[in-house]
Amino acid sequence: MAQLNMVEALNLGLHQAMRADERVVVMGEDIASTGGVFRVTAGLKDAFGEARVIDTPLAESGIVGTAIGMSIYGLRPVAEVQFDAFVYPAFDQIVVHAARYAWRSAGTTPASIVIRIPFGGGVRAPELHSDSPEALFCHVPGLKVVCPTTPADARDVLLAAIADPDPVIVMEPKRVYRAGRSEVPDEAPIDIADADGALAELMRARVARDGDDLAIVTYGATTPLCVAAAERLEAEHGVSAEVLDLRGLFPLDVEAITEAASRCGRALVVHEAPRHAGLGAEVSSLIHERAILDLEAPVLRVTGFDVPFPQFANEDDYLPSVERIVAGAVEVLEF
Amino acid sequence: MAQLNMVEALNLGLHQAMRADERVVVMGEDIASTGGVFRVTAGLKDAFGEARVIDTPLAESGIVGTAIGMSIYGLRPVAEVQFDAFVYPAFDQIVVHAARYAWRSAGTTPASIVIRIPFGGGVRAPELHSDSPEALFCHVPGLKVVCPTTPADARDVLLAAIADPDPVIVMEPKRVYRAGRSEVPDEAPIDIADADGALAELMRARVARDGDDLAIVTYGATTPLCVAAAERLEAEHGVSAEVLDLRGLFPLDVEAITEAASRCGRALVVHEAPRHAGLGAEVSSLIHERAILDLEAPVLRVTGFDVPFPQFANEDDYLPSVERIVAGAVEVLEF
Amino acid sequence: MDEPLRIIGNGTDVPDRDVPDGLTDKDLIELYRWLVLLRTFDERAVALQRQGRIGTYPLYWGEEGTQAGPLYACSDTDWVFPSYRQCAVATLRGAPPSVILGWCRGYGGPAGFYNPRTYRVAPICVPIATHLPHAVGLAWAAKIRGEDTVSLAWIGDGGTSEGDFHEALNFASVFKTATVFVCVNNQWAISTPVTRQMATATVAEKAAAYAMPAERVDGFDPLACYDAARRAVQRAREGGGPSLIEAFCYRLGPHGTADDPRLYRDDREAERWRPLEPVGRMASFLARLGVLDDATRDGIAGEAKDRVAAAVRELEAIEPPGPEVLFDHVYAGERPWSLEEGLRELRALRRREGD
Amino acid sequence: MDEPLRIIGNGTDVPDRDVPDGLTDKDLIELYRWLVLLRTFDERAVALQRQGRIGTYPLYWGEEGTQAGPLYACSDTDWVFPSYRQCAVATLRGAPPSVILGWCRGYGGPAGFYNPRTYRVAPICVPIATHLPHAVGLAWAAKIRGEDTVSLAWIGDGGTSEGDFHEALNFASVFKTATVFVCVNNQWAISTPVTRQMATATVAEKAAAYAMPAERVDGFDPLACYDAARRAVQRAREGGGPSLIEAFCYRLGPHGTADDPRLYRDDREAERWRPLEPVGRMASFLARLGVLDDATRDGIAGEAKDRVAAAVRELEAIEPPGPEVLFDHVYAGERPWSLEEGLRELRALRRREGD
Ligand SMILES: Cc1ncc(C[n+]2csc(CCOP(=O)(O)OP(=O)(O)O)c2C)c(N)n1
Ligand SMILES: Cc1ncc(C[n+]2csc(CCOP(=O)(O)OP(=O)(O)O)c2C)c(N)n1
Ligand SMILES: [Mg+2]
Ligand SMILES: [Mg+2]
Repeated sequence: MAQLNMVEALNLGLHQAMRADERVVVMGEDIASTGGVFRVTAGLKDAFGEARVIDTPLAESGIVGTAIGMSIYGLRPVAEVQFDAFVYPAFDQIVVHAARYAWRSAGTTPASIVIRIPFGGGVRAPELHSDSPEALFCHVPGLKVVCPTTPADARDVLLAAIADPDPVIVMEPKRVYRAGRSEVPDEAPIDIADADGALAELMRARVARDGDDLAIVTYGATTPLCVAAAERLEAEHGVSAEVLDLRGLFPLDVEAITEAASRCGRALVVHEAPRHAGLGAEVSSLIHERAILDLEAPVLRVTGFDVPFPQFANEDDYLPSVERIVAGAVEVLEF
Repeated sequence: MAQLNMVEALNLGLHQAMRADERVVVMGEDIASTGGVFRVTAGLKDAFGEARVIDTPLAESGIVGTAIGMSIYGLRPVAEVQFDAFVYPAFDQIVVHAARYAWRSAGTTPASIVIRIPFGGGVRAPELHSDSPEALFCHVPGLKVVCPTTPADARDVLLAAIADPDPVIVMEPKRVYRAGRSEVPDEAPIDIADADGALAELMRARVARDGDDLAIVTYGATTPLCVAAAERLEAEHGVSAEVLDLRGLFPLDVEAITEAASRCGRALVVHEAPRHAGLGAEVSSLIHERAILDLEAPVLRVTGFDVPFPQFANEDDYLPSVERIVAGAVEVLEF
Repeated sequence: MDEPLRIIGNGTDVPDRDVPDGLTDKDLIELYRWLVLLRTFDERAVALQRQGRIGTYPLYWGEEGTQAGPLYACSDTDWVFPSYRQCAVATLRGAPPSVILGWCRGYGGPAGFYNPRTYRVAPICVPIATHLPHAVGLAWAAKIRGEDTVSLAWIGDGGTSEGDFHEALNFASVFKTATVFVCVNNQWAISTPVTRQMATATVAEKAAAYAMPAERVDGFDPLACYDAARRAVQRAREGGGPSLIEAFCYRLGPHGTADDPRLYRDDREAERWRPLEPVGRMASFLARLGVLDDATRDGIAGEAKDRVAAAVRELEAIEPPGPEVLFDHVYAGERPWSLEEGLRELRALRRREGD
Repeated sequence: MDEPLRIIGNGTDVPDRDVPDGLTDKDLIELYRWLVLLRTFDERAVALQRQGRIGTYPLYWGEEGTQAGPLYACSDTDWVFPSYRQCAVATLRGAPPSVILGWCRGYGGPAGFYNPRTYRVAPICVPIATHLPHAVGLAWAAKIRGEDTVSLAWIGDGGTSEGDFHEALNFASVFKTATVFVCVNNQWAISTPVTRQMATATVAEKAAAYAMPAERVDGFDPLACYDAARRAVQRAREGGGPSLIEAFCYRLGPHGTADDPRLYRDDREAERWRPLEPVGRMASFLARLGVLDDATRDGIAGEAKDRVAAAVRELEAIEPPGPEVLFDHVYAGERPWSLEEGLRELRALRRREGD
């Protein structure tokens, strides 16, 4: 059992997947020779050769499009998008093909690809290196969207996503990449050749902190902040807040969400993406639709603002902070 | 005052805009020689010449990208995307440039472009000719998104969008295009050279039908269906339902929405796009956040399902019908 | 600009050239059979559309040679990637024509979509140029696996303007994938003439940007289409990388059944090209060669008619997909709950409406 | 493959060529001044980054000639479109260098973004190749208005792989817009060598796909860059349409300050190219011509240093943008309510936190 950060855990997962299954290839911009700008793919080229670990030309639509073609032939490509906002040139391929290939082939030929997207802010990066586009994918039927938050989840989710027959977008919160180490079991828990259902299990929400008075629903880089906010709520307000780390973004773990909201009677949704038509709106709607009689207050949202992700000198003003989360929680609690 | 359908009204608007202002150019695939696959741009080339009415090569990113360049130089391009799902190749240009040019130039140089998108199903079209991608644009800060439902609104919205300094996506419900004629005043109500604020006014929600017991919030092609459902609710259930035709999709007319929901105590949101992370989620969240104490039931949603828009033989199974809207309304009413 | 390769002459002043390497008389007849099947299907589909029995249909009248020729140059294990314009090409690999008609009737599920892996024919691709990267990825995958599968994809002259065209050709040339790009330059993209689509006089010239071999052929000549593809497929299979073939022809019909070309072009231009159409031309050529007698010709015509007629009967016999089809096959794995709920909602409504 | 055009020799075995048409001694000095300003800014910015006073910085050390040369070939009314690699080019049109440094420090609003219309320099473009269609659209707009404004855009070798590169060059050639594309082929896209980016030996060859004139120049030779651009700009202004210039050079430094090239290339290769770098080379050339004496040279160096030092002082003097900057300029028109609400929320929080 090793102590790994998320980058190391993802790297371990890729090594394990490529070792276990010849169908797995890894591709993207600068992922082979350098091991990727975040080093998630480090060592793979040396271990598995450049036929299977591929530095591609600089063309995101081409990357996702050729990955789809590979999967039709039976490979299991894992494509990296270098940074969040560079997925938009590939948006067409994702929406009109990755998401519809199973459907368009009467279920026979899904686009069994994984698209890894390091996403989100907080790393003082230039423009268009800090977007959170996950809600866009969650509105496109045919995709699965997942966002691991812990190193162990990251490794397991990656393996399960590769095993899954459907196209999976793995949103990797880059702010968490090197934020800390935790235990990742050495053994790969998933046999890629025989693990169709594994992803569903890993897309169930994870209770990041127990609590009874307020359910805080979140995912990715805001998860540790929500836990910190919960600690502060406990210390300063005597409130016991549960933190749900969603993991699955589509499909959402609607049962866990509703159960927590119902039990607590109050809920808050937190994410980094802009608020308008973001995933928080879906979570909030689901709770109200299913559990309004259990609620003592409306579900509120603490999110990024409805503005382009700012230049990095002001990113802290944009990002949900522990303070903002506490303030949102207090608003729900005092309703 | 002429009786026009929506196609004719849009066509009138384009003629009026091009006549009034030399900066206006119209561009897209097959829009000049044929007048467009829906004939919205018919007659423009003869009237204004092919320098300003431009058949472009088949490349949506190129179309939106060059339109942005034109606007930097001071023109006011109106770009047509031939069908909804063909906007995805241009998604990158829309998100990383159209939406951010004002921001990236400290407010000095907005991308003053209009993108017209005939959208939605119900016209027995082949795959990828029936999408409803509006929620994607509503999640991207920097854009304005508007959806007219009546011929008169369509003409006026188009003029106001052209006059507006910000990039405006005009979602044109193609099922409404020729669904009926109504009065459109001959005079252009908007002076393009001096009408910055006109669009905001036209993005206020329109009361398509008065009512007190239930607020049905919708836009585009489902608006007439909601009105029909309201009639049926009145006749069969003695319920008086108000129908709000949103018009503005971003920004939403939050005041009108909340006011109607509060007054009626019950609300239903209806749209054709898939439900998950759709615009209905945003509307529902806004109402719950702002008016939960006035509600006697949760806000529910009647929407397209979370599936790719089906092959057309089954499109009626996908599309919200009067029956489904009534059923949703009854669920809200009987809560 | 090179004259496009032409093998079939006109029986008078334009001489025939030799039958391409590797084609026996049996092959010639089989290829003719393909052309006739495509033609028969196309004409019948247009008729069905006029009767309102299928939806808008992207007829390909006159382009049969650009489809059958290159396909005939492929091995059965090679993959082909049609656009909407090659909608019926899977029938030449054994897919039931009724499924293509089902697709045209707006059926989803198995009534409208075939299994690509059964026929090594990708699904009909509606969004322009987006299938080209798939063809590249597929051949690339074969290469990674050490297999010599070739992929072949069709694209229109208009399609060359899309970014995906460029990205696909670039990837193919960088990774030397065994991919053959067949650009059917019928000189029109709906109402847009090819002269407004590109500044080059030919599509073939574009291959220079990818250091890729290219060839222009008479797109109305099935044997020329075959021959260029044969060479390209062979080169690809031997590790020589991708090629671009420009099948130069003319869109003889409207863009689709909903299109009215009189809005943007002169009918007489199409009339001038019409005598070059491939099916009659191939028949005359084979007659000149002494390979096709009237009886065989009629037999082939009859066979095709019967097969298409049977397909129409099958189409009419198929139960139209029920509402469940919306939720089927969206995911290969288990249906997510939100689809399950949608299905339940739809079923409940149906029950209530007594439908 | 043509040898790239070279005007500046090496003072020994490679002879100098004539000074390009239209360049007076004054011009030569002014162009040199530009090179030095760019160099000085670049070196200072790298130092600031090392000190943590700005964020990641995309240094362009060695590529000054590919920037100053083509820009010098433009009229003041022409528009230029930089990528991130030409981040400081607006300073040559009068934009305050402090704003570029502000941009590097992550400032938004006027502290980090200049007004493109003031300088006819588009905003620094981060997403690869996406600014090329803008350059085309701008020149096209000028043409529609009957004006002869030229647009010039920079792109890297890696950028040629993107679909937008293709779509832009295609639109430009079809509509004969007055656009000059300068591809700085520094042979690397982060860790990806140009040989893995394209199958062609040169970028210039790609122009054939657009029937567009192309020229290869020594990218380390500011006068060669100038001269090719001058001809292209003139042709464009006279209605001759777009051109592609390949400025062939080598990325002498890392991709950016966060990059470690030792992971993927041999330092010695860069060392071999280094003697060709443009600033020293231009100085020697001007000295050989007798145009630049030591005093002038030192004066220019001092001036640049002062200007950049002043910019650094300005940068440090600027009040960092407050949180309002998030909500400013998102829309040119009135702020939508959801932004207003966000701003109110942020202000309330700030007040509460006493911040
Ligand atoms: C991405 C995309 N944009 C637009 C369309 C609409 N459309 C369908 S066919 C067509 C013209 C295609 O012309 P060409 O590539 O020459 O092929 P042809 O129709 O001549 O076979 C257009 C614009 C589409 N299907 N996909
Ligand atoms: C659309 C997009 N994808 C990826 C990136 C990340 N990225 C930044 S620079 C770069 C390499 C660019 O290489 P090249 O075009 O040769 O220009 P150079 O850096 O050499 O000036 C990459 C991949 C980006 N900025 N935009
Ligand atoms: Mg065509
Ligand atoms: Mg480079």
